[in-house]
This record gives sequence, C-alpha cells and structure tokens, in this order.
Amino acid sequence: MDFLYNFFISPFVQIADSPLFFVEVLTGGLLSGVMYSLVALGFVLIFKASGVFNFAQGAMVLFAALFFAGFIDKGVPWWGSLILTIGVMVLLAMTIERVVLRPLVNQPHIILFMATIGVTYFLDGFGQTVWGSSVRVLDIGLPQTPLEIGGVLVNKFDIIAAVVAGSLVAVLAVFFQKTRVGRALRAVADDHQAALSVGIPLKTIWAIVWTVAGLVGLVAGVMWGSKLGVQFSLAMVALKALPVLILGGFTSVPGAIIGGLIIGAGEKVAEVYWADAIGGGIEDWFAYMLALVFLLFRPQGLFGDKIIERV
Amino acid sequence: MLYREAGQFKTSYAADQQIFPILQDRVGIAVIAAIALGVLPLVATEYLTTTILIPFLVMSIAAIGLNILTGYAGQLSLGTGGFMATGAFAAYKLSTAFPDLNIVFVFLGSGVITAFVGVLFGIPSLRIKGFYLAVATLAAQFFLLWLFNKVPWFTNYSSSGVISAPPRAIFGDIMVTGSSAHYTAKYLFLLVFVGFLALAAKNLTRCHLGRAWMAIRDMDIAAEIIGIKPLQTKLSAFAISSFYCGIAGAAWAFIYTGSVEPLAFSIEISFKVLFMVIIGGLGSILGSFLGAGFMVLLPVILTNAPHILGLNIPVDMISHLEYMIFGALIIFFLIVEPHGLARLWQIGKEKLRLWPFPY
Amino acid sequence: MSSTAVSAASGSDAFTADGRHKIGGVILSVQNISLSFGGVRALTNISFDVRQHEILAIIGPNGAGKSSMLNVINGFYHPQEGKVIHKGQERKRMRPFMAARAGIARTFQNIALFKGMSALDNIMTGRNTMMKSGVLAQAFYLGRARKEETEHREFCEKIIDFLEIEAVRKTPVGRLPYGLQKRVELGRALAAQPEILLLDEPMAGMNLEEKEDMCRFILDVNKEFGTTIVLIEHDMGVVMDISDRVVVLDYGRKLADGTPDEVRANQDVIDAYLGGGH
Amino acid sequence: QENGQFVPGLVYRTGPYAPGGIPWADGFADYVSLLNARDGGINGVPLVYEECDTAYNNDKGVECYEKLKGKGPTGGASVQPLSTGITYALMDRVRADKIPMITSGYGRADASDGAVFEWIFTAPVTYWAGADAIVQHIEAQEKSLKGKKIALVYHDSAFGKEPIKTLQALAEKDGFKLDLFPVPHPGLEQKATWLKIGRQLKPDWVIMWGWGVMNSTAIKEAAAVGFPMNKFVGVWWSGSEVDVRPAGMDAKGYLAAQFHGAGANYKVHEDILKNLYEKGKGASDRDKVGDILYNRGLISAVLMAEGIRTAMTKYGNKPMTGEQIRWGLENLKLDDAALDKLGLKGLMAPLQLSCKDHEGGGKVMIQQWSGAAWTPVSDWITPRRDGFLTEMYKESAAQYAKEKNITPRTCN
Amino acid sequence: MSQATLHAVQTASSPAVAEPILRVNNIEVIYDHVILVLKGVSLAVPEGGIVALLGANGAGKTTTLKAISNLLRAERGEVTKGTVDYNGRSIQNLTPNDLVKMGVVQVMEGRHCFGHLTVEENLLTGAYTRTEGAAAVKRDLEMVYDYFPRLKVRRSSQAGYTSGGEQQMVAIGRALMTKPKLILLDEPSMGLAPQLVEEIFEIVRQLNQKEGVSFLLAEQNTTIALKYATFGYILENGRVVMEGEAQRLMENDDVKEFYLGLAAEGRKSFKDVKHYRRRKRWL
Ligand SMILES: Nc1ncnc2c1ncn2[C@@H]1O[C@H](COP(=O)(O)OP(=O)(O)OP(=O)(O)O)[C@@H](O)[C@H]1O
Ligand SMILES: Nc1ncnc2c1ncn2[C@@H]1O[C@H](COP(=O)(O)OP(=O)(O)OP(=O)(O)O)[C@@H](O)[C@H]1O
Ligand SMILES: CC(C)C[C@H](N)C(=O)O
Ligand SMILES: [Mg+2]
Ligand SMILES: [Mg+2]
Repeated sequence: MDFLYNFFISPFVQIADSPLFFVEVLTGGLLSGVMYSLVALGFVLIFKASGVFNFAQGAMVLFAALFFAGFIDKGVPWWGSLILTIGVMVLLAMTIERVVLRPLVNQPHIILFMATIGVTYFLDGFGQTVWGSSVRVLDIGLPQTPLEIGGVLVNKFDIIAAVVAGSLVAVLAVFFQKTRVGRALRAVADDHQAALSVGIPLKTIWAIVWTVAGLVGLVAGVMWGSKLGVQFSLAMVALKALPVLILGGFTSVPGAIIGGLIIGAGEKVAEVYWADAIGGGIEDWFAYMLALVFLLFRPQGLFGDKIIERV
Repeated sequence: MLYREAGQFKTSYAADQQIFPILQDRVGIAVIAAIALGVLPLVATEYLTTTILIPFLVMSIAAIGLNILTGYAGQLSLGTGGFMATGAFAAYKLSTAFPDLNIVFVFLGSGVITAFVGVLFGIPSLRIKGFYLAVATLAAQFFLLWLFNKVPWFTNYSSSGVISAPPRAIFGDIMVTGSSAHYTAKYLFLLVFVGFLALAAKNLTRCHLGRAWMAIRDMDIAAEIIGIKPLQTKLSAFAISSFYCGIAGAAWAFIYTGSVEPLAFSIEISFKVLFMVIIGGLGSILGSFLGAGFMVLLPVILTNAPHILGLNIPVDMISHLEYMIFGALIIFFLIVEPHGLARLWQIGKEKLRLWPFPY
Repeated sequence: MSSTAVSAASGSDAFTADGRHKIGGVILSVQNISLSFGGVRALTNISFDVRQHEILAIIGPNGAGKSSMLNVINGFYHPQEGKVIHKGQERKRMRPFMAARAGIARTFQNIALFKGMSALDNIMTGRNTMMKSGVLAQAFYLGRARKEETEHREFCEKIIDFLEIEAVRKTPVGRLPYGLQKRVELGRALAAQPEILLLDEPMAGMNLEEKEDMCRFILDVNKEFGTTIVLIEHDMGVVMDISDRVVVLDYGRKLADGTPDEVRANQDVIDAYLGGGH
Repeated sequence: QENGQFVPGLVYRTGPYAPGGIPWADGFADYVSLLNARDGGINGVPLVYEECDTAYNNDKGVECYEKLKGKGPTGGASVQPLSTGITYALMDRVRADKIPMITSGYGRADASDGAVFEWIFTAPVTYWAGADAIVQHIEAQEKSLKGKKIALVYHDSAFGKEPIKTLQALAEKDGFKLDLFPVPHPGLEQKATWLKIGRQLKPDWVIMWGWGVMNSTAIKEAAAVGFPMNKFVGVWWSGSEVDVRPAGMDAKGYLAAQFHGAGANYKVHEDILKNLYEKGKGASDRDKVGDILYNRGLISAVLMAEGIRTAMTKYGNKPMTGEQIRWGLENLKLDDAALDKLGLKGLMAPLQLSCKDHEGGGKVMIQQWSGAAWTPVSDWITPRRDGFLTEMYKESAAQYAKEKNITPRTCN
Repeated sequence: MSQATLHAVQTASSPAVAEPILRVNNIEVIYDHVILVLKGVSLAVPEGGIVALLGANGAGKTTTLKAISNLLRAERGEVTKGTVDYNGRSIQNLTPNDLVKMGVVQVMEGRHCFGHLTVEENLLTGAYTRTEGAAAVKRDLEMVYDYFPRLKVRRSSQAGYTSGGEQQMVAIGRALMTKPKLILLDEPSMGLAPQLVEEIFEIVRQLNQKEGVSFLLAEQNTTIALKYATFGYILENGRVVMEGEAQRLMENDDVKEFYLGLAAEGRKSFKDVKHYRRRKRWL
C-alpha cells in the first residue's frame, strides 16, 4: 500500500537521508511556534486573571498594530507612536472593564466568552473605521535576512521574536506567582463574588489585566505586523494561538510558550514529511489534533491548573 | 389580565405535561404557524424569502442542533460549521449516488451520517471539558473542511471542489432544490422540516434524555453519581445535535445557496450559530429561533438601514459600522439578559402575569 | 407518602414494635480502606459494616474523611487499599453510575442540584435510570415515552407531597433558598427508590424546625421503605436521637463504632470531637 | 435616477481580502463615474451604481446579488462578483434570472464555452489560459521543460484549484514534473511549505495561485529560504502592489502574469484624473490610480460598459435588460481602434466575443516587480486555446451540462 | 401582621440608643427585576455589638447581608428602596472594595473559597486591601492559624481539595485577614463540627471584646446565636417580624418553640417529633 509506505516509512527515510534539513524544519517550526505563543500569552493572561476566555485577543493584536502602524504612517516617530498606542490600549482596557465586564460580573464563563466575541467585532470594525482596510507596511527595522548556522538556515527575525516572547513569559510568570496583585488576579478567576467580598477591586484588577494583555497584544501585533503587513488577517492569528493555548493549559504562562514550541515544531514536521501521505495543507487542523491528543492524557493541558472535581 | 395561567387548572399530570400547558401559548403557536404557512408564502417577495426566511429557517435548525449540545448538554462546541459541511456533502453524495432517493430521505440520511461523525468527535468529551473541549471541537471543524476539500470523491471529482445541488422534487413534480425550484416551494418545504425538527427537539428535551443532558450540563459528577452514564449521554447529545446540524448543512447547500465549497462552512458559521444560541437563550428551543432570527435579520437591517434612512455612506464604512454595531449589540443584549432573548420573553410574560401590579 | 404498598406485603416478624423494619444482616461492608491524595491521608485502614434497614451515622471533626468515605462507597474515589463489599459482592474499580444503578443513592455536602432545572425535573432525574423509552418515542412523545413520563411523574409528585415542596415544583432550583434545595436533593435521591441512602450533612444550614422536619423525613423513609441510611451530621442532637449506630472518624482513622450511647461515653470521642459542651 | 442603467457592484472593502478588493472596486467605480461625468453615461443613459460588500464571502455574495438584482428599471442587468467562490454560488441563479455575469480573470474557466454557459463571460482570460501562458513563458526561458520541476503554491479553494487541471495536462505534454502545495485560507503560515520547496524540493520554478495575505506571506517566506524571485511567478491576483510591498526589497525580481498593463500613463487615466480626482470625486487615493488591481477593476467596468453600448446599437438608447446585455457582450469587439478610442491602447490586448466564445481571445504578459513598479518582461503571450484549451473547455462544460440537465444551444 | 406579638418583645431599649455603626432603613430588594425578596427591612448594629439575624430558610437573611455589603449587584439583584448607612454615612453606592477598606466584610454563605489557590494564598487574599505592611499581615496570618490549627496543617493544599468544614474555616479566616470593624457573618456554623462551632463563637466574642469588632450574624443555630448575641432580629418572608435583646428573645414562647426547640415540656427528642408541624407565622 502506497499510503502505508508514505505514512510509516518514507518520512523516516527522508529524515535519515538529510538530517540537516530535519533540524532546519524543526528549528523553523520551533521559532514560528514562538510567534503563536506571543498571541497565546495574551489569552493566558486574561484567563488566568479573570477566568475570561478572551476571544478578543486576536482583535486586540490587530487593533494595536493598526494604531501603531497608523500613527507611524501619519509621520509620528516610532517612539511617539508607541506611547500613543500604549495610551490607546490603556483606554481600551478601561472601557472594556466599564462597559463589558462590570455589568457582567459573576456571570457564567460562556457569557463572558460571548461578550468578548462582541468586543472582537467591535474592535475589528472600529480599528478599520479609523485606519481603513488597506495593508500597512510596518517596518521597525527588524532584520529579515536568513542566517546560516552550521548549515541550518534560520531567520534573524524569528530569533528576535523568540527572545521577546521568552522575556515576556519570564516577567509575567514571576508577576503571577509571586506578587500580591498576581494572587488577587488568580482569586478573581476562581470566584468573582468571593473576590469582591474580600475587597479585591475588580475594577482596577481588570483594568490592569486588560492593559497588560493589550500590551502583549501590541508586541504580538508589531511582530506579526512587521512580518505580514498590518491588515485584517492579523486578527486571524488568534486561531493559530488557540491550540497552543489548550496544549499549554489556559492558566499557565510558561505553558503558552512550550505549547507554542510543540505546536510549531509538530505542525511543520507533519506538513513537511507527512503531507505526501495524507495531503498538504494540514497545518490548519494538525495543530488542533495534536492538542487534542495531548488533552486526552492531560485534560487541563500540559501545565494548566488541574480541573478541580469534587462533590 | 392578558396572560394568566391562573384558572387553568390541570386535572391530570398528562395534561400538565403538554408541551404548551397554557392556553395563550397554544393560541400563539397556532397563530405563528398560520402566518408562516399561510400568509408569508403569499406576501414574501423573492428577496425576502431567499435572503431572510430561508436562511432563518436553515440557521434555526443549526441553532437547535447546537442548543441541544451546548445549551442542554453543556458541551461547548465550535465545530458546528464542520458538522454542517458534513451534512451538505453527505446530502450531495447521497443524492448523486441514488438519484431516485426522495429528497426528504436525502436530508434525513445526511443527518444520520453527520450524527455518526458527531459521535466520533464527541468521544473526547468524556475527558475534556469546558473551553478545552470547545477548542478541541475546532479540530473537527478544521479537519472536516480539509477532508472535503482534499478528497475529490466527496465532490464527485469536480475540479474546483464546489458542489451544487442537483434538482430534486417532492410529490412528483414540485421542485424544491436546484435552480428551477421556486422560492416559495423551497420555503414551504423547509418550513415543514423545521416544524417537525423543532417539535422533536422540544419533546426530546422534556423527556428523560433531555433531563439527562441537563443534569450532565449542570453538574456532571453529581449526574454520574445518581446513575446517569456520562459517555452515553454526552454522545447521544453529540449525535442528535449533529443530526440537526447535518440537516441544516444539507438545507444550506441544497435550498439556500444551491452550491457550496467547503470554505462556506468556515469557523465563522460556527461562531454565528453559537451567537444565535447564546443570544437566543441557552437551553431553549424557542431561543434557538429567536437567536436565529436576530442574527439573520440584524445584518440585513444594518446593511439596509443607511439606505432606508437616506444616508449615503460608503459600503466599507457601512460594513465597519455594521461590525461595530453588531459587536455592541451582542454585548448589550448579554448585559440586559445573559440568559438570552428567550429569558427576556419569559420575564416579559411574568411581568404580564403580574400586571397591572408591578410585583 | 403512602405506606400501604410496602408495609402490607411484609410479614410481621420483619418489624419492630414501632413499625420499623428489623435491622438485618450486613448489606454493605467496607474493609481496610485506605485513601490518600498526594501526601494527604484522607482515610487509613477503615473498616465498618452497614446493616440492612439501619440508620448509621458517621461523625468526626472537619477533614476527618467522612465525605471521602461516602465517595469511596459511591465509586467516585478509588481507594488505594481495601475493598467495598456490597451484598456479598466485592466492587472494584467501580464507576460512580454503577453504584446508583445498584441501589445506592446519595445527597451531597455542597448541594449538587442541577441548577438550571426545576425542582420537579431534578427529582424526575432521580428516576432516569428506570426510564427506558427510545429516542424516537421521546422525540414524538409517543407510546412508551408518554406512558413512562406520566407514571414517573406520579411517583415524583408523591415525593413532592411528602417533602412539602408542592409550591416550588416548577421553580428553577437555583432560585430556591438553601433549605429547600436540601429537600429537593433528598427528593432526588428518594426518587431512585434506593436500598441504601447516603446523606452528607443533610441538615447543615437548617434551623431547628427544619431539622425536625428533615429528621422526620429520614425516619419515615427508613420506616416505610426500610431504606438503609448512612448519614453524616455534625448536629449531635440529631445524631444521638435518630441513629442506630455511630461510626466516629478522626483524621482518617476510625476512632469508635457503636451505639450512640457507647460513643457518647467514649473519652477519645469526647476529646477529639465533641468537646466539653456535650 | 429612474431611467438610468442600474449597475450592481459586488465588491469587498472589508474582511481579510479587502486590501485587494478595495483597489479593484475603486477602479470599477471610477470608470463608471467617468462615464457619467464625461459622457453623461452611455449614449445618454446614465449609470446608477450601487455597491454591496460581500467580504469575499459566498453567502454574503448571494445576499448582495439578491438584494441588487431587482433594482433600477431593468434590474441589476449584469454582475461581476469578484470571487470565484461567489461565481459558483451565482451560476444557477444568473441562469434563472437571465443576468449575464462577467468574470474577468477569475471564475470557472470552462464557462468560456458560451453554448453551455449562456450567461457567463470569462473575457479576457481564464485561469486555464493564464496557467498555459505562464508555462509558455517558463518554456521560453528554459528552452525545454523536459525534466524540469515546477511547484504550484495555491490558495486551497475553488479559486486556487482552478489551474491544476491545465498544469497537469501541460506537465504530461511538456514533460515537466508538477508538485502541488495547497495553502489553507487565509494563508498566514507557510513556513513548512517554503522550507520544503526552498530547501528540499528545490524546483526550477514556482507558480503561485494566491490571494490576500497569502501572497505577501509567500513572498517573504520564499525570500527567507532563499528561493530566487525571478523564478517565482504569480497569477494576476498574486501580482499587485499590495502583495509585494509588505515584503520590501525581498520581493524585487518577483514575476506575475497579467492580462493588462500597470501604471497611470494611459489616456483613460488622464480622463479620470481630470474629470474625477481634480474635482475631488475619485474613489481612491490619487497615487493609487494605475495600480494593478485598480486597472483591473477599470477594465472590468470597460467590458460591462462596452457590452451595454453594443447592446444599444441593436436595442436603442435606453436601459438594457440582462438579455439585451448578453447580446451586446456576445457581439462585443474591442480591436485596437476601439481600445484607442476608449483610451486603453496598450493597456490590454484586443478581444472579440461571440456566442460560442465567451472568453474572446485575451492575452497575457509577464511583469516583474522592480522594487518600485511593475515592468513587462515579456510580450503579449497568446494562450494555446485552439486544439488545447478549447477542447478542455468543451469537455468540462459538457459534463456540467449533463449534471444540470442543460441542453447546449447551437451557436452559428 | 399581628401587632400583638410584635409588641410583646419590642422593648424600649432598641439598639438605636447607642450610636449604631450600621443602620438599615426599610430596604426593599428585587432580584431579576421581578422577584421581590425583601419588603422593607430595617435593622441596626450598635458599635461593638453582636446582632443576630434569625429566620427560616428563604426568609431573606443572606439577601439582607448582601444588600449591606453591596454584593447583590453580582446576583442581578438591586435595592430599590430604603437606605443603608455605615457610621452615619450612606454606603449604597460604594463598591465592596471601598466597604472592605472601611472595615465592612462579609463571610459568604456556602464558603466560596478560591479553589485553585492554596489555603494560605486564600487567607492572604483577605489582606489585599491592607497597607500596613507585611509584618502585620504575617501576624494576623499566625492568629488565624492559631484559631484554626487545621488550616495550618493544610496550608499548602489547594482550597478546592479541602473538606467542607476546612473551607468554611478558610472563608472565615480570610475575612478576618481584612482586619474588619464590622463582620457580616452568613451561617458561620454551617458544616462545622460541634466543638469548632463553639470555638468560632468564642472567636467572635473575643474579637468583639478585645478589638471592638461589631457583628451582624445570620445563623440557623438559634440557640448558640442568641447565646452570644446582644440583640436579635427575626426575619420572615422578607420582613422583620420580631426584634429584641437576645435575652428577651430567648424567653419568648414562640421563639422558644420554633427556634430553640424548647416546648413547655422541655427539649424533645428528634425522634419523637411526630407530626410535621405547621409553621406558625407572624404574617
Ligand atoms: N480530591 C481530593 N484531593 C485532595 N485532598 C482531598 C480530596 N478529597 C478530600 N481531601 C482531603 O481529605 C481530607 C478528608 O476530607 P473529607 O471531605 O472527607 O472530610 P470530611 O470528614 O467530610 O470533613 P467535613 O466535615 O469538613 O466535611 C481533607 O483533609 C481533605 O482536604
Ligand atoms: N439570585 C437570586 N435570584 C432570584 N431569587 C433569589 C436569588 N437569591 C435568593 N433568592 C430568593 O430570595 C429569597 C431569600 O433568599 P435568601 O438567600 O436571602 O434566604 P436566607 O434567609 O438566607 O435563607 P437560607 O437560610 O436558606 O440561607 C428566597 O426565596 C430565594 O428564593
Ligand atoms: C479577486 C478574485 C476574483 C480572485 C480570487 N482569489 C478568486 O476567487 O478567484
Ligand atoms: Mg464532608
Ligand atoms: Mg442564607
């Protein structure tokens, strides 16, 4: 059977034939996985801190990038644009808290999830009303050139992305685990009402979290935007971040990055070596299937908090 | 005084267990049925029928399907689009492989096939829960679309991957699918289908299967401890939900657009149906209709509103505003009533019952 | 609830003077159960028997492992060691729904009602295991489905009468006050017509009057149906008054096992649990 | 305007494909406005143009079509859906409604067979013709295709799959090896594809059938694996400014097949700038006039307008119905003289439609991105229709006719 | 309303004499815009007092407490009439966070622990609003551990995995960590072992006497509540039907019979309660 050969034998023959290429695919995959992590991180942040599955994270990536690129196009220097965009994101966070979250406090998670989809639509529409739907080129001087290390081709840009994501993860992990606010954030995620009852100010907490998520979104937006140009499709990278998210666990900051690495590497290797057996273009679902398989063994993702089941 | 159940005593449990125990409700349903069957076909224009009524009915089926899974059984799913695609392609294969098969059976058959697929993707739900499951159902969504796109057998080797509905008739010569079918025939055919499906869904949800679903939804561990088999119950929800989604997909391809490529059932459809269910009301069949109506009408109204108001706004601006208003309205409705339009309707009824005294 | 059906059928020697079923042989026996979670030893080598028709109370300080014990009996927790023998058969690696199907029903410490459903539907759910009509029959509400629904509804209405919750039968349970929720939960367990009923703090959060009612319900169930009852309760008044036997747990260990009076007199129990006031 | 000719515009200025949809729609709108502003419409019949946003989404496209088809005295008497997917979705409907559908450079290639597809016009070129032209160009560079490796990177949709059949036929005929690389919508992630192409397969040429963000991503990734740009040819929808600009200088040397020229140095642009932009009535930014997609929208509008104009020669100067416009299109002849008169000389190749041939013999040229502009690197290439493509059209159309119970009409 | 019974217990020494720290004036609460639950409840907690709020299930005790601590909004309930004053200042428009800062904290019915946080982290969230530095917080943490040694044993377990009673201790301990001046305790004894119940009330008394903390205490265990409280209110069906000093309430015949289980003949065994008693209502 052709299929069996293509599925079970040929990929390994190929790998053995040219191990260097395999390493290249692997590193390429790992590095592009990091780009997903950047987006997934925003999700994790909000989920961990308020129990809200923020579908709007993708829209926030686009939104931030649109404003940043838009200001630059208007002739504002990059640092000025950065400050302005940060201002916009803070404003956005406060608005979301006031208009969406506060009236929906203590509602079931699915309702909040739905509300964030509402936010997604609003942001997509708003960003484009202000800045239009054409592509904006975002060039902040990140090097795009390929680099050969020991015969393996890597992209400088990807390496920078990895460094950025790594540092974000480190900072956020410490923030959550070790600080008073971090603890309060996790409390809010567990029980809004109880958090209120001990005097945790949901208002401030949410404004903080959404601002931070907005800033993480900005970073992701700048990275993705300088890769693809700033355009509507940026909002869709959220879909690539979701499997990363469940694989790593909704509540784990380091999980976001490790999930990203696994998904990135997994889908690239699969696409390169198994496309012959099962047909190309599998990247779309492969990540989800991979995540699904992991979930069957760990329903809370690799690093997520265990789902508490008690009676 | 308008809406009172007082005075309508039930003398037997059987009477109390009717679908609509209250007289006013029964009258209301009868009126709606009469309008849908008798009045709308006569007055609705082609535009109205093809862009509002038919998609409304199609989406209602899908919404009922998802509501069974998510609203009743509590299994959050984003795979609706994938299941609808399965229904569409199954219907296409069935109707082209058996050209003499009555279109009613084509639809039912596609529902059954989708139910099997649904069960397959429902298996992980035993272990995976909540948002994890939701994201996992995306695996079904993307995989199924990819499959129909990739394997030419599903499209009878059409080079573009697009399938189009073969012309089929009921009662011998009334065309209901294909380009020569009259829109009113399509509408009525679909309406009858929807009627039966909605009735069946309502009945299922108030019998023991429905209670088992809701028990699993509300507290799965407790449900299991009082004797409900979780896997069986969840899978039955996946099966029946997918059955509905499959029929919705078939109706979409055969009656609404007439031709589809897999991309038509993209993740956006999944979200749309989820919206309908949530805006309409989780765990409510009526809500499925309200949600579908809301979601089908809203964009049409929004795109036409500027024109009607005599405003001259460029289309891109309209679209962007539409997005914004749409998003804002979703948030607004969730805030007003997180349990959806159906609950709003119910509160309205409760107020009516107390009327004229406020409490 | 009408008692005629049950009591008329039974011979007189099966009953005590006050009309209760005589306590019979061992119906359920837990033997050498040990259960730990990570480092926490919830249960250490616990054994006791439950006899048919008796009311057995389990008491002990908070965190002693009482609820865990019920969870083991239910098959929700799987002990690392020991076995549960139900009607002479060892149950191993049991899934929770099997216990229910074998006639063990239960209520929960933190109310575990189905919040989105009405009181009536919650109670009807208790009878789900007995309903067999198929999907199509249900979808079109035909024949068997219709008959079943009506029959079981009648039974549930009896329970509703018995528990005096007629007024709230159609109210979503999430909106009911705590005490009524507890009652609905009891109703749901009763609906299954269990042989053994496990009650986890059925009277927590009730005032005296309601506790009296609840005791009455429990005693009546035991009397009329001969249901064996295992009960966790912190109110010593209740425990001492209504139970036939008491098992005392203390941080995973069994401290004592005997009649209420024996237990009350046991110095270990006084030190560990009852405190000076009792 | 009660007695104008109603022109529906199914466009997309929103959604993931908006960056490409906007310039096309602007070009189309500007040409319609130009006719109204400069000539008072067509033969004195003003054009009433209304857009509806489809977001490149099939069911929205259907809704827009239904919404617009009944407007004006003669209805939306011709449509251009600007999407292969929507083309498929409307195929049955336009037949039932008797509305000609013009799909310039997209849609279903076999619809060129006017005997079966009475209501669909594929002028000036189809994807099959485009694929053939690209292969011709490659052959011209390589001398012989025998043993060469060509990869096709395509948008995994009805659109992207369209050229496969032709390329496979050519591969067999010319002896090259064809490898297929589908990219799922929207095409944000292509690293694996390009690693495989650039580092493992190392084909001689890569052909791309992409649209939207997929294009710029592909160019970037190709550059990242060091694939030479001058061996990388896109179809016309992968060859606009918005596709190459985000890639910066990496895109320099990239090739694209076009069925019209770039730039604003034609008479028609002069008119547009004078009659519209100087009066502040243009639809686009002034500096985007003449962009590839802008010009394509413009040409699409020209085809429609000339179809109407031709129809009026037979039916008189009043708003035309769908059936009349079909006659007009089937008798449309745009030779050099006609193009010159329209101010389009050099912008596109001449063409002539007929009852049988709804494609009209359009030509293709290859252009190269210099880093700042598109410049032609080939002459007009004539796709090998006779004996090759027309046969394929016919065969495929016949199968469609059978499926749909259509009896092909006889064209004389 | 039967005025006779009301007057029987109402005494001149209504707590209004001492300046109350909390005064609730005739509030009305509606859930979901339609369900009227409180129909005009008034009560007062004197500075340094322990006031018990008694009543059957569903009488509206929890609702009253939530109306005070402003947690109602999260349940889609609202106060539609009446006022709530704390230290003479209206607090209806303050957030729960402001209230906690001002020293008003509620221990919610049904525990509501943060399941994923450890026991110790749960306790520390209680100190969120405090500003006096880590040392003071540490001291209070030790104090809570002294009160509840069991929590110290379980300090690093996730609260979601602790037993019902342990969670109740966490909830109370967490509230103590806010360093409150007025604690709204909702059924503190629920699910606790008898000797712990005593201990909890001892803690209440200690805090009250040593630190001057005031308490408003919704409790089903009437006997013990009245033993420790100075003043009591009895709520039925969303209305206050009886109020008076704890001592006097305990002596009231109706209270004795329905809430304390002391009929004229003395305490009855639960076993001997023969008939379901029809509740005697004051309404
Ligand atoms: N699933 C679990 N994971 C970890 N620890 C657990 C789990 N279930 C119970 N425990 C621990 O086991 C011990 C016994 O708990 P259990 O709930 O049985 O106590 P209990 O006797 O019912 O106490 P209470 O009277 O307070 O309800 C507790 O310390 C609890 O923290
Ligand atoms: N969120 C809610 N929505 C609707 N009704 C509610 C809600 N919460 C409480 N109620 C209703 O308000 C009434 C008073 O409830 P509340 O919880 O205040 O009583 P309680 O005195 O605390 O009773 P318990 O002793 O059982 O705790 C009850 O009838 C209950 O049904
Ligand atoms: C603009 C378009 C018509 C191109 C597109 N990709 C298609 O569907 O063919
Ligand atoms: Mg317990
Ligand atoms: Mg309460």
